[in-house]
Amino acid sequence: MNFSSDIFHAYVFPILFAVIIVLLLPLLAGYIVLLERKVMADMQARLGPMRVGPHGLLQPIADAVKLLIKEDIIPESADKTIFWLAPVLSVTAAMLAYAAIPFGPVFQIADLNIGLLFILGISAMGIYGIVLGGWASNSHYSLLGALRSAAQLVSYETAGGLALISVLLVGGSLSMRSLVEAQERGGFWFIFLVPVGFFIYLVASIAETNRAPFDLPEAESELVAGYMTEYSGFRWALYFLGEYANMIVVAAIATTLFLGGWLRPLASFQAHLPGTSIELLDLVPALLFLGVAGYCFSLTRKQPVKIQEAVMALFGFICLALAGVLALPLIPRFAGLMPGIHGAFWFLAKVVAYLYVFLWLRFTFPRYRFDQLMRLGWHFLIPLSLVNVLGVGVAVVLHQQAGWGLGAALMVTTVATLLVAAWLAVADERHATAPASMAGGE
Amino acid sequence: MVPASHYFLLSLALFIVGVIGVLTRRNVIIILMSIELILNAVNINLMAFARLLGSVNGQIFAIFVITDAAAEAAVGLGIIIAYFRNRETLLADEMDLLKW
Amino acid sequence: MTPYFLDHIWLIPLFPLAGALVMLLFGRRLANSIVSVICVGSVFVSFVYAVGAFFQLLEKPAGERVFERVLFQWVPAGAYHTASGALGNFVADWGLLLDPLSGVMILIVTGVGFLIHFYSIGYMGHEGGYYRFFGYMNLFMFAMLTLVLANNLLLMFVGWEGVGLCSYLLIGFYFKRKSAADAGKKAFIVNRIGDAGFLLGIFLISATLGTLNFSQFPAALQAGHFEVGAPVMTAIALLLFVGATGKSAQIPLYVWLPDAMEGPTPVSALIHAATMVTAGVYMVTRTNAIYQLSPYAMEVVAVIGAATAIFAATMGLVQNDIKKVLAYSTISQLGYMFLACGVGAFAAGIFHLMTHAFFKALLFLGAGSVIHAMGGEQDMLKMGGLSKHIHITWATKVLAALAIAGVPPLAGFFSKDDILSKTFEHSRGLWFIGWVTAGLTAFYMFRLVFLTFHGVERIHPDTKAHIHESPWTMTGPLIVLAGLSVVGGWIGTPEALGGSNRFEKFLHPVIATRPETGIEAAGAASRGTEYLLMAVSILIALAGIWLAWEMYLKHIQWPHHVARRFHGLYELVFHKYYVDEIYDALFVNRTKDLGIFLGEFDSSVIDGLGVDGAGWLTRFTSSVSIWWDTWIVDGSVRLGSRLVWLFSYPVRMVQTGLVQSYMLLIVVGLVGFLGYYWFLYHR
Amino acid sequence: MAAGTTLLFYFFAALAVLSAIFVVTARNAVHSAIFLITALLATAGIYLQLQAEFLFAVQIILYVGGIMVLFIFVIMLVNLDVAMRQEQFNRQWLAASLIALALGAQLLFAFWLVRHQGGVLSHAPAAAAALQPNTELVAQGLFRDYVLPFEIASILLLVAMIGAVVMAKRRI
Repeated sequence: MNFSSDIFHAYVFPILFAVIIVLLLPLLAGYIVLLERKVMADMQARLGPMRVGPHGLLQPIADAVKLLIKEDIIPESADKTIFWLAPVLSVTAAMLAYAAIPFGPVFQIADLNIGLLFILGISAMGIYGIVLGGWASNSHYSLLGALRSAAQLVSYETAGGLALISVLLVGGSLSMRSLVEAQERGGFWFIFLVPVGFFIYLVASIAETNRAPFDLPEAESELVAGYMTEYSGFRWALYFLGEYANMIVVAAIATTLFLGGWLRPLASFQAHLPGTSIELLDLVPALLFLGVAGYCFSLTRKQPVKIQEAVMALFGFICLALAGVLALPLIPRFAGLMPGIHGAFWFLAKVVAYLYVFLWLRFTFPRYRFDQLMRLGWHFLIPLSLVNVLGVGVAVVLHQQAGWGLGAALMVTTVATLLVAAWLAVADERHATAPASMAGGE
Repeated sequence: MVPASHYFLLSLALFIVGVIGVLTRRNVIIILMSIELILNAVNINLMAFARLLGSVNGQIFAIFVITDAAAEAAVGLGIIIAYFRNRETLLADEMDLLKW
Repeated sequence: MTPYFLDHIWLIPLFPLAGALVMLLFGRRLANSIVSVICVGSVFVSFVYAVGAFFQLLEKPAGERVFERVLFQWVPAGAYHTASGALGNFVADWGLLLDPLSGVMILIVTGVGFLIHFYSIGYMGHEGGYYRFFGYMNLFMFAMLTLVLANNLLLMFVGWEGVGLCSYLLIGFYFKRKSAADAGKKAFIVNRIGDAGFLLGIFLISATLGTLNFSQFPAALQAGHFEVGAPVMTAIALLLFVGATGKSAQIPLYVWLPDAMEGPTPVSALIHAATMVTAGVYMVTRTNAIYQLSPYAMEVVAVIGAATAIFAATMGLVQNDIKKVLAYSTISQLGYMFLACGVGAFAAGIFHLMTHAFFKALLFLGAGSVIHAMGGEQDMLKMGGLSKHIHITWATKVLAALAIAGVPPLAGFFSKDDILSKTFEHSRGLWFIGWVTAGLTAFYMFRLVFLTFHGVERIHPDTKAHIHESPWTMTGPLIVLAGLSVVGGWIGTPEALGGSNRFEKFLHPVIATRPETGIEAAGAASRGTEYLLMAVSILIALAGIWLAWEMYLKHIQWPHHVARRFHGLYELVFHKYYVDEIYDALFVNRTKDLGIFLGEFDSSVIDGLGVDGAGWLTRFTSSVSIWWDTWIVDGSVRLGSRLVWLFSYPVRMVQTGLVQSYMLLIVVGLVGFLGYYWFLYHR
Repeated sequence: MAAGTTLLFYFFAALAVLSAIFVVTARNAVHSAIFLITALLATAGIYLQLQAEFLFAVQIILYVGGIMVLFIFVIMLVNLDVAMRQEQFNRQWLAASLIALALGAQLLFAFWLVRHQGGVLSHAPAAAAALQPNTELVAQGLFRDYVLPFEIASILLLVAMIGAVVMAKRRI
């Protein structure tokens, strides 16, 4: 940690922000669930939750209340302490990770100079939540699910970590902030420089968060609910929270490392509003929320019940307020707030987009078999990521020693890596008939 | 400021505890874990010296120690699995085949 | 440029050898027909070559009718000093010598041999071991031809032994029959005795003359200046004659021949009548140059020959086995031949050899045909009246009997008369013996004929059922031989009967009687005595025939009267003068006793004292060393191990095999060292 | 602030030692594994407090995230409810602990001596900035001065991996 003399910056602000995050996270998770259900319904041509609140906008709160007031069952033969400890562990691990995530240039608890490693390590501890929970509940379903997820996480962490390393090679730092700044300086988001790395990390992150199509640890058809079988009520909610928090974390990492963090898209695009010094693109956030607010108001009238109308209107006003907040920096007097507010906006936008990809994949792909999963991890992703790291390293060397343009060198190596990827895929197909060699815990 | 010797006392304590664990426990897995404890004690020592002398070498050696620990854990656990598959036991004092 | 057949004379013995090799190597897989074609064919081819060679020899002028061909050097030269001090050069070539003598012999051997082979096709047709029989026969032909054609004594000895071997093999052809096997052994052993003498003779010759080549004998004798009656010559002659007696069944070594009748009849015909047994006569004739130098040896030869002749004849009188009779007659006829040689009438001996080969082969083959007809029956007392059934056999048999009895103008008459006249010149006593023998011969021959073919049938009914004439393969040779026994003698008709004794003249270059031996003098006798002798011999022959007629056709009970009257004598003769028993008592059993004694000595002294003693000694010493090993060596070792065990006790306690205890020891050691260090530090 | 770090150290130290003792004494292997994790985390905190951020991260990622997962994995694979009912300490436990304590006493004595004679322990610690920027320094040391040991260590890891696979696999 770099020690700052300023007491506020050293203690007060981070603690405050941390409290905010801890408080907001459950809500966020709840609404992500709602989003998920809505998207699913949309993709499956239905409406999804519509009852609780207008368009089910209050559904998450209802769910939370239901979970909190449910009876909390502990199996007789369970290992009480660990049974109690496990969900807390997973949530703690997930939340700790937020300490190093930069929600914009301002909103960051601590800019560790090993931030990325810190996040990786902390999120790696999430495994214990799952494994110990599965073991402690002393049930076969749980144990198998736990072992599965442990194996899955361990194997995909490798691939994901290597993918991140390929980015670090380009970025040349471990601190999240300086990585974003590197992208700013370079003018290119790393997704364009290391696309292979991004792809690998996408797959790996899906697997790490036990999301479909890699949600084997909680494959209903095989293991009821996996490691969460014996859990109910509040503990289950904690697991749930931890899972979604993890999703946000990986999304945030992806955003920071590949998608340019808080940077505005087309940062180099300069088009001023006539007569002012306001760039057109900076208007986009405010206008977006204005639009949403208008949509809400337009829907208000259609609501069947008064209370519904009220809630709808409330949401409209919230959006309006947000639009105001986002528009605030446009006023020259408050231009100083611009990076913080807009950075946060763009960051969250990117996170949500990434999460949308998660949902999209979930509803698109069927579930993998376990040996298929392991084969994909060990026979395809890990070798590919190794080759990718090698290629990026070569490119960097070419850039620094031979004076190539970084983009050009990376393009060459990326093409080479893609060729290797194709070869790997073919080889894996040929190998597919053989039984999976790394069958994990079974 | 923490006096340097306290780090060493800490590492000494961990070391002794680990040694006791290695010497007294019957469960092989716990013996392995105690060995990990010992290694950590060593690492703390290295760190402390690195801090004391302001040289990073200690940390590098700590990295090597961790590498060694990883290798040892992998092989040791592999041996334990193989042994358990054959003998259905994990008790160290039932593994006396070293005699022959 | 030598004529073809002379040039290829070496092929004559080679054809039968090839046949023999084929038979003995893969005869087992060959069909009988192929076997007969190969073997008989090979003999026939060599017969053709023999005839060719003989006539090409005749084309030469009488002076140099000698053809010698050396195929290769067999035993390389070795120089040594003869007894007379001359430098001898010992060489034994594989060389063939063709002169009138061997020419006649190869004609007889191959001709008669071919006929008998041909006959065997029919006779042996139903026997097992067909290929074996013919293989041995061909081997015999090879050996015999080698013997006859050899140009030196050593090669001759090879053939000599070869025919002995074949005779042994063929006598024991039915080796499942113990009597046959014993007979074979007997023949072999007895022949060994003779061969020992022969071998010694050969040594003595090479030591004396320094050569073994017949063609070099005269020269060597000239060089040696041996006067008549030189003792060394006598010794040589007698030794060679021992060999001859063995091979040609003369007293005292004749005992094997009667037993040799155990072999198949063709064998008896070929080996024990026509060819092999006459090898002795041939050998004596071949070495006549030496004999002529020792009148004493000649005397011995003559006496033994005469004695054998009459002796065997008397034994032949009372035999009932048809082949035994023929065997004894063979012995007595051989006696005749030796008598001739002994009195210096070598040519007469060879002449009789030839005629005898004809009619004796015929007799045997006829007997074989009879036996064939009777289904294996050989006892004449169980025959009789066969003339009605097997005419050809009967006719040829009668002819042969007349021939051997010496009735003119058949072959036997001329040769026997020739011998008798020569003997008469030499000594009256020997002539008388020969004369009586002639009568006996006629008597027992016709006794055989009458008992077999005439008179009342004493045939067992069920054998009578299948009496039949033999196939043409057997009768054919009979007829041919009959013709030969009729005309065979005419080539030797004496001057007295208007002939010119061409045979003797033909053989003369080989048998060069030397003036100083005084044998030449006996050559010419006055015509008067010759006619007288002829008449007398014809007379006694007819008398013998008449007596047989009287005794065995008219008054059948006479023989029994005679036997009862002269009982002791009859018994004596019937048991062949107990010669076999005497030999057994004198030699065989003594030999057995010696063997037993030696066995006793071996088991008691050598085994008992030597081997067992050594064993006991070894056991004793080993037991001592065992004691030492167990109590001292092992004891010390065990003591050492006990000590180690004792002292290692604490260490063993430490070695538990438990990792943790080892680790504990390590820590203990660490503590100890540190403590020691602090201890040092404080001082 | 210095007080804070000091406090942190003693907190972490106490945590580490206590959980280490629990690791050794716990009856259930899973529990001792969890305590070991705690101890490792506390150690990691001490690393952090010793200006070794990289090692802190490595400790967490490798030890906590890797090795310990392996341990727990194995513990779950081999069922231990049997082992839990068995005697946990072997026959030599008393002697062993005494000997170990003796060793500890001797080492304490050694420390005391070294300090007493003003050995390295009594020096003032180097400047805090000496180890910054930590990651870069470590990287330079690792890839420049100690590149050969580094490669050897990688070989060691490879060998260990192969060996583990070969041993744990039912049929190769």
